[in-house]
Amino acid sequence: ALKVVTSVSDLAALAKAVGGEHVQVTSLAPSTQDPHFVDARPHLALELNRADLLIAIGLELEVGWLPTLQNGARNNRILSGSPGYLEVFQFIRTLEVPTTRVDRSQGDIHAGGNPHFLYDPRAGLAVARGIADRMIALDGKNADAYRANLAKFTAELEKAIPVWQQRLAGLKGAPLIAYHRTTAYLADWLGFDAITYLEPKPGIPPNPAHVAQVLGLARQKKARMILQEEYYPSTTSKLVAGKVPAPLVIIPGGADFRAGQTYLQRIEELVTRLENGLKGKGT
Amino acid sequence: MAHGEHAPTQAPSPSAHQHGSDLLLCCEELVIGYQGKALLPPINLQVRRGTFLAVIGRNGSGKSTWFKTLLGLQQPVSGRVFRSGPDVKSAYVPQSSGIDGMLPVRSRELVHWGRLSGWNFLRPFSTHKDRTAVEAALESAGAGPIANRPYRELSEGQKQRALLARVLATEADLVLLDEPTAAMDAVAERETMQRLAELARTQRLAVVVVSHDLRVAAEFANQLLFVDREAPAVVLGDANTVFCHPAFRHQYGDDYCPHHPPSGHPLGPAAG
Amino acid sequence: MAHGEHAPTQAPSPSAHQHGSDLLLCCEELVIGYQGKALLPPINLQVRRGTFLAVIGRNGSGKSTWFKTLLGLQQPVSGRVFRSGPDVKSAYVPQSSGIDGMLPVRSRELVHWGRLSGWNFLRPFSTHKDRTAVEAALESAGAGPIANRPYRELSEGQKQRALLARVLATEADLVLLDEPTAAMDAVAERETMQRLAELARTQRLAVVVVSHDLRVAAEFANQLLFVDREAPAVVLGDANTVFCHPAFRHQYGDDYCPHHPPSGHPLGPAAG
Amino acid sequence: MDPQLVETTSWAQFWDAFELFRDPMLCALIAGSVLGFLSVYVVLRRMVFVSAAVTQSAGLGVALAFYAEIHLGLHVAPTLGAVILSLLATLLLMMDPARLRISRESMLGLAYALTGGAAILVGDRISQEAHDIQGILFGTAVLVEQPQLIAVAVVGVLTLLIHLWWFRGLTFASFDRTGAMVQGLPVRSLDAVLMISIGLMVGVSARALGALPVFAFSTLSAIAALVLDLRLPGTFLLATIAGAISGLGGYLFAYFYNFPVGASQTVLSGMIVLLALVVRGLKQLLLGRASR
Amino acid sequence: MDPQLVETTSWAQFWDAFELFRDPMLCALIAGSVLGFLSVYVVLRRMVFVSAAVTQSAGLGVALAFYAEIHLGLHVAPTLGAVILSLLATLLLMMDPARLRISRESMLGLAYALTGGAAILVGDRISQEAHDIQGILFGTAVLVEQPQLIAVAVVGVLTLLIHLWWFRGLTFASFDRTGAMVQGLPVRSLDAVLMISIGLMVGVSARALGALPVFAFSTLSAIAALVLDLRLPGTFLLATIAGAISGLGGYLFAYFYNFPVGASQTVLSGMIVLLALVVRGLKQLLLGRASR
Ligand SMILES: Nc1ncnc2c1ncn2[C@@H]1O[C@H](COP(=O)(O)OP(=O)(O)OP(=O)(O)O)[C@@H](O)[C@H]1O
Ligand SMILES: Nc1ncnc2c1ncn2[C@@H]1O[C@H](COP(=O)(O)OP(=O)(O)OP(=O)(O)O)[C@@H](O)[C@H]1O
Ligand SMILES: [Mg+2]
Ligand SMILES: [Mg+2]
Ligand SMILES: [Zn+2]
Repeated sequence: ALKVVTSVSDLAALAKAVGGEHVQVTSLAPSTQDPHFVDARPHLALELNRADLLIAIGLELEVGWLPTLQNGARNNRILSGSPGYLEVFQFIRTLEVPTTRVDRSQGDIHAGGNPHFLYDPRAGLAVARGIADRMIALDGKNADAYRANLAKFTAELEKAIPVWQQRLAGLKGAPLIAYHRTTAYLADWLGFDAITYLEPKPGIPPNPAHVAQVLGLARQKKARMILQEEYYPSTTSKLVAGKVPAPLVIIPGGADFRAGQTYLQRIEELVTRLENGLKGKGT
Repeated sequence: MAHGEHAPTQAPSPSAHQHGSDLLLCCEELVIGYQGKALLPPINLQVRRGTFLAVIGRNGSGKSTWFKTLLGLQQPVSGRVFRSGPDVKSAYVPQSSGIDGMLPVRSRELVHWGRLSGWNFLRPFSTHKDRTAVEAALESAGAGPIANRPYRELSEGQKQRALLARVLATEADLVLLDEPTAAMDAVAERETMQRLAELARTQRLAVVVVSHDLRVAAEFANQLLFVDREAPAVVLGDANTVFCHPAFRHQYGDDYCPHHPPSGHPLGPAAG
Repeated sequence: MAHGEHAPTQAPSPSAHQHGSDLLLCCEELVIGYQGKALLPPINLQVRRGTFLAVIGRNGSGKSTWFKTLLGLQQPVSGRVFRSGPDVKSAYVPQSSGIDGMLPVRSRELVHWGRLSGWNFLRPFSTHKDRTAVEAALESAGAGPIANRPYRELSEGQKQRALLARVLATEADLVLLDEPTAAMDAVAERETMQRLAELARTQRLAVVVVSHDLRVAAEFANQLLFVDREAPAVVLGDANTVFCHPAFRHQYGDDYCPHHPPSGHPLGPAAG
Repeated sequence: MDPQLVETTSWAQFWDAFELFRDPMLCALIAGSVLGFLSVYVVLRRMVFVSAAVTQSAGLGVALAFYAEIHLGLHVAPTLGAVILSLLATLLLMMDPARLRISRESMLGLAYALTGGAAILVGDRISQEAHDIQGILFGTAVLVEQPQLIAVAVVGVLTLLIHLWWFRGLTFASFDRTGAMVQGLPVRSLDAVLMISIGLMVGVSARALGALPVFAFSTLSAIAALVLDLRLPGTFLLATIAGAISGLGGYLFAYFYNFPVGASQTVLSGMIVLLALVVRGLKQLLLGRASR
Repeated sequence: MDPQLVETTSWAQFWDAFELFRDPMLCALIAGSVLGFLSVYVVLRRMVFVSAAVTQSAGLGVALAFYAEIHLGLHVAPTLGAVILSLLATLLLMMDPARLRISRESMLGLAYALTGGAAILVGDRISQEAHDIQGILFGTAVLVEQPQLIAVAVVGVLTLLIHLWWFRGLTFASFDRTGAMVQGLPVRSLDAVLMISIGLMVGVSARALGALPVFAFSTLSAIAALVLDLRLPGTFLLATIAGAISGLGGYLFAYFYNFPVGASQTVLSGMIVLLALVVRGLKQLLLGRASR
């Protein structure tokens, strides 16, 4: 079987969907860990050492921790530039790419663009396609199986996407507050308006003046909900949510791959939480 | 006067008959030591009001250990220490005080602590009586001029005066002082011993002092306790009894004992 | 013998003519104190080989401060301290040693440190000579029986013996001891002073000792330095000169001075 | 959007939104002053890193509570776990470390490392909830919830009251343990009161404000006061004031210059220490000069 | 899926992939033993939290380097910033804290809080790179890159060599400063050697293994040794061994039970201390019994 290691668990779910029984997939980061910082295990190093394919997001998301593992694993197949290393950001249209010469004191953390794109199932689809292509290139004898799996996955997802969009139609144009700038693709997909972020700048904890502004803006624009990933501290969000008032919706950071959750189920959960948020129920 | 090598030691007080009220502390077959190892033979002794007991003995013989055991700061190897009542107040000057060099405490504040005992810190302010007692104690210990100085900036002798003042301020019944005058100059040493003797006599307290100055100890104390690990021996009695005891003479020579002709080398360590 | 109140003090050594080679240390108009405040009048003094100088004075008069200034551990307020050469080795026993109660060091290891000086730790192992010197020093300080004991478990007197052994092991030219016998028993005190006097005489070192035992100091030292903050005075000379100096008599009474009739209260503090 | 935000934060706006800031500022003020007061004990009893050890232990407590729930099916409230473990860490402080031949700081280091490491290991087996641990233990100081403010206020006021009332006993027992034992003071009880009040105050304050400012209040305040070399009561007073200024001033600084609150309070604490060092230097210079 | 993985990681597999683990294990071994050796100084000189302070300062250094680049247009390599700031923190340790009326731990607390807070404030103005700071400073111990291993090995071996060679001087100057000064030892140089070697070793080890295990090696190893109450050389030896066991054993534990490496090493260090406490207890019990 093709041994596949992915940086984050959403990628693992996608790889499993495409590879089926012909691949053995491991994710370096569990869904609950902030993908910017990951604490790996020795046995994961073993997996990396034997991997045929390492799939990462790219766009500097994993820059803080992946290179050490990648270079230390003594596996030439997965080094940057080898066919065994795949950065999937190339398959999607990157948002929030800094246009001007980056003033790095103001910009996003990620100079290449926003890497948090797997919340958008359309991006998930594109990525799955890219993964399938690479698997086929590496493991030609199972090409048919990969194509079949991809087709099945595409069909399922394409069936689900309109339903999800239907369920979340109410979000179109709705004012929302997000914690971190992870919502660009989600907003692009669902059409809501992320009026402001609780973090004054990505990665920087909220400060009083900013919170006051956010609160003012939220009340003024009647924000429908506050959105944040489960790996960020919820203290401030909770308080702001209480004061707006608006429900606090905590969304999973990725598929719970260890527990066997698929990408489809993961987006379903995300949608359900958002739907509840629309109904005024927090998470 | 019972005294003996290996034998338990009896402490006859000046008023042996009116026991009970006068008795403050009692050691019964008390064996002191560390980690179950005895340092000295069992000690039997009673400390009564009005006693001024000086403890003497070579370095490392266990004097400080005995004090710590009396105060309950350390477990005895065997035997027991009795206090005559829960209301017997004690005070202690350790040989090396554990007061931190960082502590920004003034000598007067330190002496004020001497006024605390039991739960009486529940009264948050010191009374007029406290303040009078503190000033008197500072005066009497010769610590008046250093009362407002930070304790940590004092010279060693001045530190000892401050600690002495604290002990005087406690108005305790039983006062244990472990070489309280070691760093004091000769004048202060005599003054201190005189003061303590006076206290024992007039205030009817029991004062127990460790001292290496045998002459001063003999001059002021009304009882001496000699401890020796070599013999081993625990000898209690007046100056002559102790100074003429063979174990004592083995350690310190014959020159302190009036019954023995002075040997060739004055005050020198004799062969025994 | 020059001595004086307020006046600079001269130190005539037994061999005043062969200066240079014998001179170890020299204070020139040295004013000691803290934060720019002088404790004593300026000190002028020369310390030569073979001297056994005892420093006496009341508590808090500045003896320890003077030692620290001599050793460069503290800045003088004004004036200077000269060493006759960079190769003059000194050794010091502080009044309260700063050795941490947690340090698991044995007395013998402590004494071995005495063999280090300058950069000679670059030799990673101690030589046979070192080991001989350490054993001799332990023996001579009476610290043989405690050589293998952890320093922190020693009694105060035993600690002083270990520190004394270290100083003896250094083979320094100039040895400063700040009340090295304060916690020692009477026998050990005499032995120690005798040993130091012998060293000064036979090994031609300079020994400077602070002591509160005036008689012992007068007996063994060949010079006394009396410091007094009250007068203020710095008096240098032999025992009689110092003991009969008015400033001394004001502090300690007349009883130490052979030229004065004994006053009514023996050894007591006289009014001056 | 952001640059505009920064420019428009003025006093007027501050008062407009004062209702929003009142609670967190009050909380910072109380926590700052009470921890400032306690910091004198913390520093003089050589347990500078006590707050680090207590919060780490609390983290292990939360992790264990989750573990019990997930793997053993026992329901233990995470806060209960936090309280129990931090009380255990506090009790550890009541032991006499000299008996074990180690210093108090070593004991704290042991507690800190062991509970920190164990929390990660346990957290690894409860990964779904692991991210909550930080959230449960640490606030962000920007806003506080009513219950947290109440906890800080109640614990703070009680602590201050009992500490002022028992001031003589607590200082004696803390700074001359042997003396206090000999004079019959209930040294163990006094120690327990002190350590538990430190543990509690650190716990509730960290819950409201975060770990770093609590560390700063509970150490730097006393360091600033000690550097100035006052009497003992003056040291306590100054430490309390330094803590209060750091808490409140740090919040205002964070508001007007758009900085994170906890870090601002911490840096302000540190600045107060530096200021105290300068004052000390000047004082010594003047004293030295004056006497020549 | 995970359970399977856990089951199949066996010794056989381990040896198969040994080449993979060789470097990180060697690194943990060297860092553990050298930090274990140094930990005796760390604990006995009362600077238990030195590694926390040094790594926090290094963090500020990285933040300042980024700040200089972004706002001042100066190019400063982040690692250079880290080295400079941690050396400054190390120099702070060479000051005599008693002069300022504070303890060494207080000084470390000051450095820790101030640099920690300042790093966050500076980080606020360089948000782009704020995330990188952690990555630059701390490794994860699972795998190490060649340069990191080389750094640890070179610094470690040099440190150990110079420390063994100068052992007599370093111990004397560290544990009886006055005595060493009087006897003419170059106390300041010796102090500098000690502090710089601690600072460097903490820095390179944290870069390879992470902050928590470095803290554990640099404190708990000596605590375990001190509890057993040996001679000074024995204490150093035991601390070195304890550090080595924690480093290597922690890695193996993490491998076989699928735990994070740094936390495993930390907890193992702590376990060694607990073991030492048990041994001490037994020894005392036996001694007490034997003599009755
Ligand atoms: N913690 C300890 N563990 C083991 N032995 C100890 C400990 N403390 C002291 N000792 C030993 O117990 C003996 C008695 O010590 P102690 O301090 O009681 O002597 P001392 O009579 O007060 O001597 P000194 O006159 O020097 O003060 C000494 O041999 C000492 O080394
Ligand atoms: N760090 C300090 N700051 C200010 N004053 C100090 C400091 N240390 C000591 N002093 C004061 O300086 C004076 C001299 O102190 P020193 O320790 O030199 O006295 P000493 O002669 O050695 O006394 P003793 O016989 O008690 O040892 C004392 O009055 C003391 O209070
Ligand atoms: Mg003693
Ligand atoms: Mg002195
Ligand atoms: Zn991001």
